[in-house]
Amino acid sequence: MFPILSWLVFLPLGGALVVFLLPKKEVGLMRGVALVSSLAVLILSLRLCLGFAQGKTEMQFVEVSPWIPQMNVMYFLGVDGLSVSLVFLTALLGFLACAASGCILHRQKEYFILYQLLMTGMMGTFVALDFFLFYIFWELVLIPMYFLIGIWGGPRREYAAMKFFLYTLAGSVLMLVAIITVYFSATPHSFNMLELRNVTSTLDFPLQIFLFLAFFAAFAIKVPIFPFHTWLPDAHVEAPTPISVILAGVLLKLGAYGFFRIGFPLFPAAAHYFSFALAILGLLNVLYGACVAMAQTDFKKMIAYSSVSHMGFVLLGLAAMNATGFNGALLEMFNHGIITGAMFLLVGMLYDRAHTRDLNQFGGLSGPMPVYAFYLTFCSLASLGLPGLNGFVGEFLSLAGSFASYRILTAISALGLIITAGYFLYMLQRVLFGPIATNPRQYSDLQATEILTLTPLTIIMIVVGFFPIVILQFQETAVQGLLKWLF
Amino acid sequence: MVEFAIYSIGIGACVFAILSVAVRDIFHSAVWLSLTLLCVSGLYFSLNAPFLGVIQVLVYIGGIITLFIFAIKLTARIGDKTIAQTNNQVLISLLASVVFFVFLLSAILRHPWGRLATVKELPLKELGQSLLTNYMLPFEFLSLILLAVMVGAIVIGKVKK
Amino acid sequence: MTNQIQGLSFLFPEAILVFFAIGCCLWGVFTNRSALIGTYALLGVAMSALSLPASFGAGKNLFFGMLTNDPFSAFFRQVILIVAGLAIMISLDYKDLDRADLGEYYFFLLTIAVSLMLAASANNLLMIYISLESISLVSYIMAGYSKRDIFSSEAGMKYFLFGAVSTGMTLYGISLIYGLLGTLSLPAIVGQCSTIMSEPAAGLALLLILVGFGFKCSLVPFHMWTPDVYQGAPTPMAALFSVGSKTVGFAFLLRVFVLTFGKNFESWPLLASMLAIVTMTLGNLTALEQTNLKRLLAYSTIAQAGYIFLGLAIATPMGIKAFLFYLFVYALMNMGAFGAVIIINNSLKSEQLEDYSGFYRRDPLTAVTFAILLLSLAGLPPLAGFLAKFFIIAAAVEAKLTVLAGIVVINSVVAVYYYVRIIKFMFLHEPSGQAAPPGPCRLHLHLVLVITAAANLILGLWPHAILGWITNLLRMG
Amino acid sequence: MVNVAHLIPLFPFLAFWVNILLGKTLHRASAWISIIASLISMVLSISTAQGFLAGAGSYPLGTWLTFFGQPIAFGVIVDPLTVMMLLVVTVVATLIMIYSVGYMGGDPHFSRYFAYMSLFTASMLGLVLADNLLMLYIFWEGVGLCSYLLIAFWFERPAAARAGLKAFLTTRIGDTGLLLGIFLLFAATGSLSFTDLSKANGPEWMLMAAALLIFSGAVGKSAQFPLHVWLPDAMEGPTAVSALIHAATMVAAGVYLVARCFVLFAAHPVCLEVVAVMGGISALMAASIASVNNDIKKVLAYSTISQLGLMMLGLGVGGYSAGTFHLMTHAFFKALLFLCAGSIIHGVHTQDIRLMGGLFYRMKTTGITFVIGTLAIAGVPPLSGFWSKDEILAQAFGPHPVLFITALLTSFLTAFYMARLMLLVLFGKSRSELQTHESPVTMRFPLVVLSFFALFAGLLGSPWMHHAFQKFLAFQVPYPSEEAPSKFVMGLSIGVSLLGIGLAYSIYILHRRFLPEGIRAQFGWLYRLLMNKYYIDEIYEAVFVQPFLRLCRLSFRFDMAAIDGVVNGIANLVRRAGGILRRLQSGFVQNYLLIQTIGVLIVIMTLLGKLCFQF
Amino acid sequence: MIPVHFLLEVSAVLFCAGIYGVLTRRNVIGILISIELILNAANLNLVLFDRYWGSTDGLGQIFALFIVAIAAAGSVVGLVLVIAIYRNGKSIFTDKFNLLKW
Repeated sequence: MFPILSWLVFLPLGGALVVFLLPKKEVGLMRGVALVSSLAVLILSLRLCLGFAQGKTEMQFVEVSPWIPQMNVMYFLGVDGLSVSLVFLTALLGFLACAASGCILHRQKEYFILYQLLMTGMMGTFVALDFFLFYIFWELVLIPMYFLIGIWGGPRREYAAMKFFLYTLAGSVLMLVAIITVYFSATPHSFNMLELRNVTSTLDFPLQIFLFLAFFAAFAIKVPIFPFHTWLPDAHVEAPTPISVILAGVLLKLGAYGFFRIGFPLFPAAAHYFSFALAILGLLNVLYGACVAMAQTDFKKMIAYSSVSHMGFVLLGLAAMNATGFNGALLEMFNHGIITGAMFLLVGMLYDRAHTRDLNQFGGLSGPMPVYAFYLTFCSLASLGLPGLNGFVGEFLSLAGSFASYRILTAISALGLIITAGYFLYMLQRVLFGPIATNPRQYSDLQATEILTLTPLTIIMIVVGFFPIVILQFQETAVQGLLKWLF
Repeated sequence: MVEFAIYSIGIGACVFAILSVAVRDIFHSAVWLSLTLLCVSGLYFSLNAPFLGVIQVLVYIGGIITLFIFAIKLTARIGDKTIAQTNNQVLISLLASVVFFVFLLSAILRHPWGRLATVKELPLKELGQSLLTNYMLPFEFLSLILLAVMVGAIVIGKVKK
Repeated sequence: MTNQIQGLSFLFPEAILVFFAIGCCLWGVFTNRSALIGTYALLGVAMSALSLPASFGAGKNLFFGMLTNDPFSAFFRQVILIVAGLAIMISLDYKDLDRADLGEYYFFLLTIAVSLMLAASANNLLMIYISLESISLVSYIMAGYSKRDIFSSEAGMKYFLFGAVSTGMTLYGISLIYGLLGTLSLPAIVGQCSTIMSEPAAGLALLLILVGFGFKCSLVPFHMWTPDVYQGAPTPMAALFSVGSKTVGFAFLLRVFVLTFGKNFESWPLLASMLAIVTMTLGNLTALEQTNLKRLLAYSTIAQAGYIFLGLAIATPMGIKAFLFYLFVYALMNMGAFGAVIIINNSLKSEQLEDYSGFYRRDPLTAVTFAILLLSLAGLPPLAGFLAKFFIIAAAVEAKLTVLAGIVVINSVVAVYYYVRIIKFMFLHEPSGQAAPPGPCRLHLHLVLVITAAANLILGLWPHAILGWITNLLRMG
Repeated sequence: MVNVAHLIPLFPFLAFWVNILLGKTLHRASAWISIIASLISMVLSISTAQGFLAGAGSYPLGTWLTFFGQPIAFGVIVDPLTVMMLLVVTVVATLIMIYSVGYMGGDPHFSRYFAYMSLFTASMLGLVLADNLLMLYIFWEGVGLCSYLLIAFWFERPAAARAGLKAFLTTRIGDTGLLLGIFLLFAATGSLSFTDLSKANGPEWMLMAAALLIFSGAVGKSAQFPLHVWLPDAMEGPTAVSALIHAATMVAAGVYLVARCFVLFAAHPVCLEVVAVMGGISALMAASIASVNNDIKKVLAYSTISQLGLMMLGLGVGGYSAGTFHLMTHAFFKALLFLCAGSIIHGVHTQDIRLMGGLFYRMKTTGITFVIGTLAIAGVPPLSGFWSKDEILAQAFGPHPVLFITALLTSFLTAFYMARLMLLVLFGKSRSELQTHESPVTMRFPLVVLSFFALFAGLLGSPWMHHAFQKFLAFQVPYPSEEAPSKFVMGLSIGVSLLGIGLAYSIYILHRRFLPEGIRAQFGWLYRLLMNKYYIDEIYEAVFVQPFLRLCRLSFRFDMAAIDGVVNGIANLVRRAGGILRRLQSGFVQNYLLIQTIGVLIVIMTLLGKLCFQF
Repeated sequence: MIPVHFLLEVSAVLFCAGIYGVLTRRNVIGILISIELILNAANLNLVLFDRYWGSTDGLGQIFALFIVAIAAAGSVVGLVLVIAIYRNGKSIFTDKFNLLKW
């Protein structure tokens, strides 16, 4: 059988090698190689989605072979309904962000090498089913990310990169301890994520709690869950546009995915025990993130905090412990990736023209940039959960799911919908409306390439908004399987 | 008789040792050290280890102390009396050594050592024999060390004009 | 007498090294070209390494019990030879040596290697003490080797004073052990020590012995010399101290404290894990604000020693395995890192962190390999340093010492800061001032860097060979 | 041919995409694409209305989502209420689009305007066709979006942008309630379909809470007190937009929602009570404000709020058909009034009625239609407004005396302020040097058509036609009373209308010189209160908006200082610890030795302390 | 009759005196002198215990012998370093040398 998952993971690495071998001057060729390899990844991921059998609970496209036999480490890849849409999301955003990498104007060679390394790390995290492998990919993401922020970022890039690195590392090392504990809890010792749940779910309750919390530390920082979120605005703001897209679109999903793949199935008792706490954290994320986003004057920072707010809905859906909530959370992850990716692209496009992100310095851009205004409005509306666009479906299902479990709490967090609308519209008002700002000439409208990068995302927003079943069908069975295991 | 000798020589060794670390003048210190070493040599004799006693006198007093005095004289200019000879951590060092001493004694003396009646002298021949059988490897190894140190002393000590 | 003859065959690699060492001295009379003498010394190490497997066939107790031919000795001797080879290679292009004394320099290097190898097989406290002193005495000389350099002299003096006192304490402890047991042979002690271990005198003696060993491994609180000496000593020597001496120090700790007294020394796990924790924490914290690279690496080695020591503190089979693996990987990582420091110093004439700005632009190969080594030291996957830490943590978790594991991982996060800070300067900053012309010959250094970095990468993903080797050792030992 | 119903929203939706994507090339042709699309929808609506007799009910088209195991369908419902709404929406929308061709003639964003209008039409049609609450909610938000886009259509005006924001946010508050209501209803009954509402059974409190939450959505959308503040500001948009969205259709969606869920409300009298009271408050409050306002569009906006309140009141007192009937008639005459206002503004380029006057003679068509509209809304028989208002009054009479008086007072005020508006704008002498001209034919044509509806639409529900309209609607809820309406109520209604008109006439025409000022002087505090709209905007600003913004800024500062402060603080603490610890390394070797010695002593003490001192 | 306790006490005194000297002497040569005291303390122990156990191969004595040799070598190394540092820093006071610190 064609090892499609291995290809998905290691194709970018191959691309990185090719770029490595190219002479420094051949910038166009490098970009071409990176584009081709990420396009190939995208096509492969589409092929994966098409070949994915939706009715099956078990892993598909599985690849298993022994790796380090002394430790019983396996090279074990596979996808199920929980991960397949995220794989697609990664491939899509990977491709689009690569296409949007034209704003990288120096040290392109290193950029494309690191970028593809990053792709390998992210893709690997989503498909790895061996804890050891998972952890390696998980951490592998950090190193290229550090450089990508640190070299090509904004003025405070070094601070942001270091903060991101250390903060996320601090969480993941605790996960490492938990992984090892889990490893030793099984006889024979095993890193197999799927089989371990039979062992871990029978562990003592306090131990489960402890292990869950250790995993929680890693995932909570990645998601990020209030109050572990402060790395995010810094990293997002300082990162160059394509990297912000990846950060918000894919990286945050790693944390939430971790809950679905590891946190919940491995420790059902702890999951039940902490579900209300998670819901409260979700509520805080939603409201607090929205409130802080409201107070922003930096465009990118506003989007960054809106990510915090939106990931709160994921948490709410997760905490709901029912099919609707889980579906909503998974869908919201996908949607948030699409929408925020587009938002960061849009911010980047504006920044390229204006060289500022201060919301108060814009105004009236609807005039000189009608196409831009259309896309910005469109994406903002998707983000604030306008029905008919994808953002709504995820939020709706998450809220509905959590409403079934926690009435009052969900009712309070629904206030977040209002605040979200508030800050997005306030942003639109400041950017697009009003009298035209200082120098309209520098605001040329979007170019064809920029439109091309945005259009696929907007199309997905509409399609998923109208036919959420397109995504939901992938995860439905997996969610049912997870729920059956949890109860 | 032997016991008395041991007590008096031992007390002498202690006193000289303390003097050698307590006196100001570095030269005096070297002198007190040589007296201490002499006493230790005496103890070796009274322990029926005359070979060691002789070696002690020869190597230490003959070699090392000479070396020290030589070095003191070489750097004498700065060794003059107006300069403080101790650093500023005398008190705490004193305290630390006294505490150390208390610990040492209280730990060591709790072992039931008993008293040693008489000890037969180990013939020099046997000593030499075990030096070349049982302890041949360290003995040979020591020669390598001495060689290395000699070379090192030459390399670092020599100055090219 | 058969014992003796077998012993001689066992000592064949060491004998080759001595032969080449003296040869180096003689070479030094005729030439002052580093490449010539160094290559000659390297040849000696290579030949010694070739003859090493043959020596494993000798009997177990050699030279009347002075040496043992056990798997650990085999392991350490191999590591030492690798380290010695790498040390010679990074010395080849080291600029700050007095040309006139090059022959002697390699003589000393090989002498230390011999001492280290003997120390690795020493099975008697007498032999252990003598080899310890041997290593130390030559090390003092080497630390002060740049005799016109006040820093080097100061380093040598400090090393000497600190070492002499520490080994003196060890000696006093050994004398007490002798008094308590009447023997210094480790196998004999194993049989007898249970009778005296409850006494404070025995504990005191062991603690005093620990001082000298801890001094070699730079465990806190016996570590104070480390940063000063590493900073002042010639860089290849600092590398050798940081890896070679430490390997032997740990070999002593393993032999004496774990294998000999281990079962009866009840407070060992507590004592050792406390020391390990303090060591890694202090090393990491102090390294955070360092600006001199060699000094920073010195603190880093202190921290690394803490991790390694933790394997010994746990002392389960898994712990020993982790300890050996870590030691091996550590040797590779640190030699490479010091090699990088030498390259950079050759090119920039500086060891200050801020001068490393934009080094990536000047010498990408060095910068990238150095970065890999630093990340490996920091313990990030998929590098070997990660696996090493992974095993240590695993050992702690397996022994139900999860708190220790937690402390290790938190420490490793703190450590990432200063390792990555170096990378930050090299990669993220722009070079300041003009690029110095690259040194005339950096082939060996680059080779060392590439070898160690590649080894770190490969061992991180395919540790099978080393793991199998260590597992076999433990099965036999 | 009922099955064409689901195609009705499709054409305007397509028109939206065509216009938004090809706007630049189409330019002026985009108007006709939108108009044709609405016309097709209208035709389809009519055919649906005809086919309606063949069968009513809901028609699922496909599953949209699975929701707690329940499939939520894309589906349309076809019943009398829908049919009525379809017709109203398509007719009014088509007319207003035709009107807009003239009204928006010179606008640079002409095609964008029509794109939005089409999108609105599509959403509104979808809203009325939706067969379950979730679908309704989706289109509900859709119309809200179009409202936002169209209010802020002239984006260069800061006021327009602000008004759009305000409209969206205020309605969103209600919408969130609606969403929660949907959740609660589903939690209680397990279904969101309208057809299942009548057999809804679940915990009493949940159903009640759900009904009230759904009503909160209606409050937001229909600009009822306390969420009415957005509607007057929404007048910043083009007047045609105000006519379509903020008078005839979208704002009526709230009333439609309550009517749609009437069985749910009817099952819980308390809920109906709430609806009626909120409606009454809104009606009276808005009418009183309208009586003093000087902006032609604002007066109409407050009038809309007031009329919507009246509809709510009608529904609340159990008059399902009464409220719905008034919804329909109001759609026509209010659209007419707005279009007239638009025509006037188009002609005189001001909105301040104090600057107008005597326009009747210069804008004949506009003038006449305006008069018709005014009389219709004022409740002068036999115009449409009279019949529907009378229904509401009749419904309230008897069991709800307070509400009845409220409604009566509202009718009086309505007649008064509408007459005031008409008199000040159309009659008397011109009070400023305004250039005026009659509007083009595309604008006049819709006026004429709408005035026709304003004149005669009411007859459908009049006793003369035996309440045909009410019976038609009674498909779902039986029309309560077959007997002839109370003559007393009818008389009272006519009386207050005439009284209001008369009062206005006497103040503003007969005694124009002194009376307005006199009254103003006498009731200065009342006047100021009304002029400032009961200070509700200011109160909201001070109580909700500013504190909230302050909270946001505070939480940002909290984020920076406290949370990030802790993170950075820990990092700095560690670093500083490193900085302090390295000072331990003093450089003096004897210091090192001392530290080592002390370290050894400490170790000895901790490990052997006990052993050593057991003498 | 040999008083083992007493000799151990003597060696302890020598050892601690050495430690004290090492910690307080500014002059490097003074420290070297103190180190000799420490080594002699150990030597005294070794010879004593050799006699105490009545060893047949003279382990303690031979060890002591080796230590004397090593002490001599150590002194040489120490003095050479003293000379080197004196040459470079014109001082043999330890507290003059703290170029390497922190």
